[in-house]
Amino acid sequence: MNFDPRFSGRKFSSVGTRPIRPDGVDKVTGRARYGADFNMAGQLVGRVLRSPHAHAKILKIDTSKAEKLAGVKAVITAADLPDLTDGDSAMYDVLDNCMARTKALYDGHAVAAVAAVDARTARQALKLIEVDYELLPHVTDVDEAMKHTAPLINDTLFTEGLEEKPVKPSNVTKRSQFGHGDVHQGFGHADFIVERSFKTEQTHQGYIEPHACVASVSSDGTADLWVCTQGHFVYRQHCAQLLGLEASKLRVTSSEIGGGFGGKTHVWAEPVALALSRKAGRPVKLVMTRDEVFRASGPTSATSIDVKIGARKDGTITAAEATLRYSSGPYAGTWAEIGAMTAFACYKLDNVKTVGFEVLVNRPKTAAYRAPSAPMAAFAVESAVDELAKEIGMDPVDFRIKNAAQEGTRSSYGPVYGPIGIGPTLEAAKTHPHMKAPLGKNQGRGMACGFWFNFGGQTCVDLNIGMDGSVSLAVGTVDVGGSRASLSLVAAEELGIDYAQLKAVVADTSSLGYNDMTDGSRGTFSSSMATISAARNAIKILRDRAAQTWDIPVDDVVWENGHAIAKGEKYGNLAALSLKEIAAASGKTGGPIAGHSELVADGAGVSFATHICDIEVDPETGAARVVRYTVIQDAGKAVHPTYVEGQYQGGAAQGIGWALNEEYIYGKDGRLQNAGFLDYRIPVCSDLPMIDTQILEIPNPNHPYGVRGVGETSIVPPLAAIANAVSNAAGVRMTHIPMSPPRILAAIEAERGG
Amino acid sequence: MRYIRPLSIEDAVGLLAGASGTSAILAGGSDLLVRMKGGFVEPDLIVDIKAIEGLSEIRETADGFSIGATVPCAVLGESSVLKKAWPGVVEAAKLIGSKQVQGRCTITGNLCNASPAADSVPALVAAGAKAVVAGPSGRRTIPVGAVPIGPGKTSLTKGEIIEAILLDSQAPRSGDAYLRFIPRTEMDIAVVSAGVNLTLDEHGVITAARVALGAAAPTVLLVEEAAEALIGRKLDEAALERLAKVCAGACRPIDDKRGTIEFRRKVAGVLARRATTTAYARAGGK
Amino acid sequence: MAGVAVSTTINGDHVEYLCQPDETLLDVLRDRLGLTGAKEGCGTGDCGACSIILDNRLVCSCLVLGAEAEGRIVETVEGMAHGDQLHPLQQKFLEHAALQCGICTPGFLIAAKDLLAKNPDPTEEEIRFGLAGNLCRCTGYDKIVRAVQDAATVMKKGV
Amino acid sequence: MVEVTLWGALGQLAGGQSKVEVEAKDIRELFRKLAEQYPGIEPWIEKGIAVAIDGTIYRDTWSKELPKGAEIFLLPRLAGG
Repeated sequence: MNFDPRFSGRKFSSVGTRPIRPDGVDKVTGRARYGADFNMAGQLVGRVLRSPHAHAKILKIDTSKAEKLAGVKAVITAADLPDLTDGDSAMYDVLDNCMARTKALYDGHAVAAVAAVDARTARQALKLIEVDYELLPHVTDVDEAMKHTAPLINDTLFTEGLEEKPVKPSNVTKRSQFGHGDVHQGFGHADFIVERSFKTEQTHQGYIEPHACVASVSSDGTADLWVCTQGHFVYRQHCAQLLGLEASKLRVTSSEIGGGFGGKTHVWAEPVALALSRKAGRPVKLVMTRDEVFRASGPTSATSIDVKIGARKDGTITAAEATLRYSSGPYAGTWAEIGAMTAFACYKLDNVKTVGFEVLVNRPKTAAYRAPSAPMAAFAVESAVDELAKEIGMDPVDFRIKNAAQEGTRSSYGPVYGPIGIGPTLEAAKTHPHMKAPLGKNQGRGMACGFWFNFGGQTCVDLNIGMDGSVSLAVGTVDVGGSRASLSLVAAEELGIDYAQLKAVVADTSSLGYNDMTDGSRGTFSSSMATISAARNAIKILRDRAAQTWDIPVDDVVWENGHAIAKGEKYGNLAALSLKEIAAASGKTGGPIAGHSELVADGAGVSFATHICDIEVDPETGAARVVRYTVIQDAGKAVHPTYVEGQYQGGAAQGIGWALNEEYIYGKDGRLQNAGFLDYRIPVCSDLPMIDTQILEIPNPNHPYGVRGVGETSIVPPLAAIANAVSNAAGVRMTHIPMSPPRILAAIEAERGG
Repeated sequence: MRYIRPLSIEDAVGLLAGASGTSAILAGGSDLLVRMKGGFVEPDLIVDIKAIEGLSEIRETADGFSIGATVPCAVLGESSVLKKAWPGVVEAAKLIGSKQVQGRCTITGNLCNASPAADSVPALVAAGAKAVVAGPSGRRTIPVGAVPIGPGKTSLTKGEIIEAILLDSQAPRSGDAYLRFIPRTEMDIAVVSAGVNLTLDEHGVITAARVALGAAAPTVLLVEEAAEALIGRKLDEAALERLAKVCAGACRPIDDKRGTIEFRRKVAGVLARRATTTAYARAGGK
Repeated sequence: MAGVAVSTTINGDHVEYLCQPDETLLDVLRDRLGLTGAKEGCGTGDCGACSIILDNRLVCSCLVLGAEAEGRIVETVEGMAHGDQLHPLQQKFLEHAALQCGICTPGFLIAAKDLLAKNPDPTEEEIRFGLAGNLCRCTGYDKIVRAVQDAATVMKKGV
Repeated sequence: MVEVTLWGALGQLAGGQSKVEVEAKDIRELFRKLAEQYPGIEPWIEKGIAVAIDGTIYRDTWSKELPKGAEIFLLPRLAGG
């Protein structure tokens, strides 16, 4: 209680070191258990039947033949998942997405599911389910979907956020607007104006581990769910609500997670597995195939963005404006809103206006993907910024430095910034050796900046001290990339003990209080705050036990370097008591020693990055190769710098894939053409160079150690940085992501007039 | 479903010829298992031909090489004699899939899968390779180019198995090369590709040429006009320009998720040109 | 559908199992033998997470039938360490933090082991192309390549 | 009395004002009073509104005090990846 989260500027002994992660050995020996690595006695195999149509009314589903097949133990449809959402439209959408109710809204939308004794039987059973569809016209393109003539995906939705209430339903579910000043006036003061339209295609988070779970529902209303997720507490809430279970009777255990990047913040198969188990009376294991992962989980928005920026001759931006249209799948979303908030967040602008439109399309329900919505907005804005710098005749870094936001700047999304890192990352870029390295033939250099908010949220930590003085740390934020190591470092720092004395685990939902998901770059930020708080609570008890042992007032006992020390001349003879000694005596001083913390980790520090890259373009084929890549990002404080570098490199690599090759390709029939890793082309090892990183540490004033989140910002600049580099290498401005070879070659040919 | 591993080619042919339902030949399995996984095929009989003696060998014959049907592509890359004689064929084989896939996949399987984008096929066609087909009525040897007759379709009849691929000894002053275009650096299916085999005279004048394009038509395309553009000439800029133009013109590609018609045409010309330059150098041309 | 009886060697141990004719070796390893180190990321040979070594050849176990393992020698990630002694690649992956989520790690370790067995002194480019059949979505490959380089150095010294 | 800036859509629900004055000591009281004054805003509060106080964004700490003269900015509650 009374935890003070303010930055204290202490010196560190554990934080900032690079020990081996506690879950490491299990992961290199194959012992670590991921979603699909868990089994229960008597478990059945679950499989989902999915719509092959982009948009169709479900007239009838006949499951009778499938039910009669030997070995089939349960067949379910939407009827087995009745609507218990009680007017909660967001949850209703989740329910409908898990199992289509009246309409199939995209290729891959679940319409029925079976549980059978083995995979072969389950597959056969799916073939025996007869679904009568009435095909409806579909729309998959975001610009097409906005037209008045486009097929309506949901005729109960009217555009929110318009001055006048619309009379007709629309695929545009919401308009949002941000900004300040007067852009019209601002453009009037500009000597140069750049105005361009951009498009980005839909991408998938591309985690290597498909969604997997084992669900076991008992007839007494208790249930267990083993699942790979970014947030098992949130999954518990959602599944309990959708299934009509009591949350506390549903124990959710998060397995090791094989990547999420936002894609495992959302239930898809889990309620289905629970419903199958409930009906069959046996545990059900449900693992998505890769094809299902692409067709029915994830993806991010496809976008269409117009940007206009004006500046004076001296390089001062006078006005900036953007219109952003983001697809949200067939359900209402808030993705364009986020894009509109982040678009100009790097800059100090007197006149700025952004407008976002959320657009329904017949594609899978959009899910968060690492700094969701920000990379596309940054692509459009940073491309235009580069072009404007060129028109003015300024170096792109200098131009950005001149206009960079700083402490006290009113952000483009509203609030005034505290201490922030955009300026320092730009200054670091300016002096980075990469900037001065010579370029080869057909090579171009590009740079770009990126912003992400970072989140906090509800967080719990238990810290239990064993009788032998070893410490177990139970956290509730899923470890997606080494957070158990960083949280152990934080606990070691607070307690003043060795990292090796600690073991961190991710607790299940029955063993710890509620935690928000590991999303919004909050894992280490939030759980380290709770860990610090829990450790400090444990220290209070440790001091109290030492005071008891010495029979002195607790106020005279301080905690230093893992020991209780009696403070004051009069206690000169008392030898310090180590944590181990106090723990050993704990049975006789009041019982087990533990520290707990339940808090809301608010006050996350915003984060900025600047990326530099060199690209070589083959002018005859349009092939683009990344020659060199540098990431500079503010971490606030890097708790485990190696894993911070890993986040920087991983985000950059995902951004590179998005920029160059990754995209959802739909046929005219509205079916996804490339639902596999063969044709959904994420970068392979030989596609990339080493990715250099530079960690800046501008402390977050709202965290005791100054930690900001680091997970997401690194994916924001790459699209633009690469677009700028390709444009410099090929001599033509690229406006459509991904810049696949056919698009680059076509742009080069068009420029040549060929 | 049955899985059978016969020990002789006669047994294998007999099993396939006598099978009542769908049957499939399993060598490397890198196409078959993918199709089974996707539910595109559910064979009643799988005939694994890897235990058949001789099928897993690369033999040097009086005429050249005989590459058994079950030799994984990785093994082709480990044969220094083959690599020396037919570097283009080997580099094509070594481009199929990943290292993992190369440990399993075979050029015979690549041919029989009959994908227009098969990597090894244009190189084999350019090299003038032949396929030895064993069947219920005995053996026949046919040009490799005669095997695929459309996407996913071959000219093989029920009970027939390709036993081996034959490559002649490379003629003096000859060289071959294969290039494909893929968006990434590895792991992709060819968007378009070109295999080239050239023979020169003592003065570096091209006396024989075979240029084959992949993913440019429903089946591999042997471009006669491309050969005509090269034969009787040294490899000058004009010949290369003409070659690229002819190859681009010969393409009958489609628009799909991997590339556009326009892109495939242009890049076919570029690749033909680049592969020809490599083959010319390998043949000793300067 | 009649099962196929298979007798094989896995990580040095003699193993017998019965499998369905269309069952992949990956499914046999994971579901019948409890060897869940090899992962299914795609089931189509495009991600390498299920990599194993079969008779000294690196393969995707999702593209091998369980029936095909008869009489052959299978090596999986579970067999890489000797007792409590990690393989140098395993140790270097830990030291370099060459894993974040770790789902691709068993496949990378097996592929890297095969790579170094065939080429003990690879260049960065050889490592990158040698491991191109293994997808990693977390790391951007940087630390993986460095871990393999470091392991190669250690293994050459025979440390 | 604190001055609260509303973002576009919320402003419309407050009769087209982008700034409103509210007598509130903390976020909880602010939300209560906003809902009283502008009932249209209540469902938005239910869905989640974040409050930026002098630039620091609070999503859940409803007990957070609103210091005198602080800049109070309401923002949509966002999703992360």
